[in-house]
Amino acid sequence: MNGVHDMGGMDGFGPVVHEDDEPVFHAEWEGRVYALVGSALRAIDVNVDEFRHAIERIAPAQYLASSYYERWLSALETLLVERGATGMRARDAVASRAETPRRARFTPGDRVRARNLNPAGHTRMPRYVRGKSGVIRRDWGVFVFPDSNAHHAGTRPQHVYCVEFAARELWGKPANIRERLFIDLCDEYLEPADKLRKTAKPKARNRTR
Amino acid sequence: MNGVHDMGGMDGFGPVVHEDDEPVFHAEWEGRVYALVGSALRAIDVNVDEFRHAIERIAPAQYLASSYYERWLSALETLLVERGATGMRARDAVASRAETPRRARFTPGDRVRARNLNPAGHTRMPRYVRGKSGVIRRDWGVFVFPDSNAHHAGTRPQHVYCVEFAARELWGKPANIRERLFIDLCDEYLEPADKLRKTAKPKARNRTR
Amino acid sequence: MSDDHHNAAPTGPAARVKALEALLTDKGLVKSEALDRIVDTFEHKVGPRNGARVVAKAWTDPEYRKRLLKNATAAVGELGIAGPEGGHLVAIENTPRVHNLVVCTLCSCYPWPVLGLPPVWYKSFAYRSRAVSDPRGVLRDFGLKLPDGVEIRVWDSSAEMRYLVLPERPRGTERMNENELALLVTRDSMVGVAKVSAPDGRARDAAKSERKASTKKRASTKG
Amino acid sequence: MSDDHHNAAPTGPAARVKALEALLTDKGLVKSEALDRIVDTFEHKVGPRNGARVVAKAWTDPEYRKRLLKNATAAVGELGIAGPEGGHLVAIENTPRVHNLVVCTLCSCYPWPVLGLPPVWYKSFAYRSRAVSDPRGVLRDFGLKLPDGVEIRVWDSSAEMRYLVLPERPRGTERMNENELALLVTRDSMVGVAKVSAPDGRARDAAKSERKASTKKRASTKG
Repeated sequence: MNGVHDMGGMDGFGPVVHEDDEPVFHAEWEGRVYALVGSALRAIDVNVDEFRHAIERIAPAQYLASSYYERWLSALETLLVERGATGMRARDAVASRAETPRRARFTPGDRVRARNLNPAGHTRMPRYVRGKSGVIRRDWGVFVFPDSNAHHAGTRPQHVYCVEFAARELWGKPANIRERLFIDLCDEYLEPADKLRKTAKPKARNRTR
Repeated sequence: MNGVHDMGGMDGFGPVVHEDDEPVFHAEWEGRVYALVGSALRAIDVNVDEFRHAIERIAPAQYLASSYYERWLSALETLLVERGATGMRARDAVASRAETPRRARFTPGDRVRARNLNPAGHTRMPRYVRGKSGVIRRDWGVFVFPDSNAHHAGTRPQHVYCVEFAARELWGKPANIRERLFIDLCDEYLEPADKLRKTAKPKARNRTR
Repeated sequence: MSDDHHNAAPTGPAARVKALEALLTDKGLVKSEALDRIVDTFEHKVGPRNGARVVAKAWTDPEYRKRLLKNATAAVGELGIAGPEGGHLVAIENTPRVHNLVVCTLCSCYPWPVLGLPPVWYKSFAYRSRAVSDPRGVLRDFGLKLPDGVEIRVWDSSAEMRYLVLPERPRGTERMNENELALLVTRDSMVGVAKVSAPDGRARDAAKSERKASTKKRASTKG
Repeated sequence: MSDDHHNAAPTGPAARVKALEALLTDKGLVKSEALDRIVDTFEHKVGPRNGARVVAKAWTDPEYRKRLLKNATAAVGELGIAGPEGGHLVAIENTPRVHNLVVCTLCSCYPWPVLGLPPVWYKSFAYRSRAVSDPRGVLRDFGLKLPDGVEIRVWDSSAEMRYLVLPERPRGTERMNENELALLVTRDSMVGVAKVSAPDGRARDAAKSERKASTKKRASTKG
């Protein structure tokens, strides 16, 4: 989903503020939430992608008004309530079925384009790379596909690659030529960049109305 | 700026809620704010782009937590405080200098691409069209350029066009082919789409590290 | 919106606005009577009834319809309608095959002189965010389900043009005159989130019986 | 963050967490003692000292450095470091010409086993939003101004790989041993928002006296 959590490239959040001698937890409840999440999610069979998506589903205004562990707490409450509706039993373990990994479509050096995907559910491809071209730098091997795994719709195992983007490709010409971005993207997020880009064309007409 | 106000295409805000027999103002202060803004901004020489930008500059969490007229109120307060620093005098009226309009670079039927611009200041080109290709449908004539006018950096008069985008170009393949978007974009926001797209290439290297 | 508790708090918007108005009148930058007039204008004089008159006239006067589609600013001006945010009006016509929907994703631009100030839903984040990416879903939120074959055109009013949807004239209204028709035209239909419905039984009768009276009264409420 | 007032309120996070823990222990889904152990582990056992040991070893043991850059998960495992979010560790090396910076724009993924839990600034919206689009500006927020000629590589850890920056060994530390070096290595330097500094005073004197030697040694730490 194109949520407010997908904040790469956003302006308006002000300078980064550094806290000296910061404690691990700023209140006792933060530690309890941290520990509870890890333990409870395992007990009710919630995978990490599903947990991340529960955080993303927090209403945008609440998301921005909450601290990190407050968001963890809200997400945990949401998942428990949702699971509670099914008696807190684990869901069918679709995710644990052995699925055949897709073969790697790309190898290091390949030019790729991040696809213009806008799924309604969970995804790990941020908006700021979509439609942009880069180069495969590493093949990290096969991983679960977050977009399906978050919804217990199969693990769809596939290769994840480290893809390099020039800052100018992402942010336009004023960007520093000595800045590059590396991001790990699933095979399904990518398409070859060298094939002619097929843009969806409005039919040629003379007037709109 | 890529602010939270630029919300076209975002998910997570829930369904649209319709209020029956809605009053024009929901509280007396809303009407006063509405009237005050129009009157006060004229008095202290704040143009509409500058006012819009003052709304955009509201901190994201506050923006999302505020109602429409609360945002107007905050923006008005901000501008008055900022002007107050200069004794509430109008700024140098750079904007009123007669500037020669740029000639129209496009005509109806031209294929264009919205440039990948990410200005730190005010802009009226939403993120969701940037980098996307469309067709010029109308030339509306010459208007002030919001990106400079908001910052009292000249009016940079230029043509504004109605540009048509296919929903599939904007949102990818699952989008309905019977959906089109029309948006009015300044000449400077656009580039010809038919020239070969020059992507910023990372140098071809074997490894990232 | 429940702003009531705000009004009580000294830091709530009501108090802040009062302080601002006092400051600005004190400095001579605004006049309270001028503010009163503006509020009164938008509460009582400018509103979707203006747009409804325009639509009804376009339905009944083919030449006016042409002028409206060619230059809406001039065409609404013929009816004495003008004002802020009305300098660059554009009328877009719905047909059986094309449905138009207006939004402003970046703020909430709206054609004030013909529709008045925008309703809360138009200014809502839900509408601003999804109207461009999921217009059919948004229309469903309003209870409007369009056939798959209908093309949806979304207008994101990001510059100074302000859009007025000219809805389809509903069937069964062939005998109604301009003033009767204007009563059918809703604000929502002129933004594109609803269609105009023919009046049901009772309303149709009422329309008939009030044909003469209504003409005069509404004419006097012009802006 | 001032969460103190939350703790007092019955609907604040502290109360909600307490209620959740009671519910889940009651249902037998979690055990309070297990939670105690997790909190204790991250408050006292896992933290940036782990990463600092790794960095210091890589600075002083060229073969270890090679293994670390090739397979960081295995290399930190040699030091007994492992755990959640540590299954796919990747070490990225700073050089005089390349500076690396790690962020997670979508949430706040972080290499827990080597750095512990992330600090508030790493989880802040300011960092998550701007690290990718304005890394030099973000580094300036931390007081780090890199020469224009230095390339910045930003790593957005959006998948399961977790990144550890191997900072440059500072000049003037040639005589320090692995344990002394580990004391210099800060958390911030291993995320890439700071450089490692030589210790002041004592170490600077040492640095001066070792000027000749350093030339040679630094050559050996090059990428």
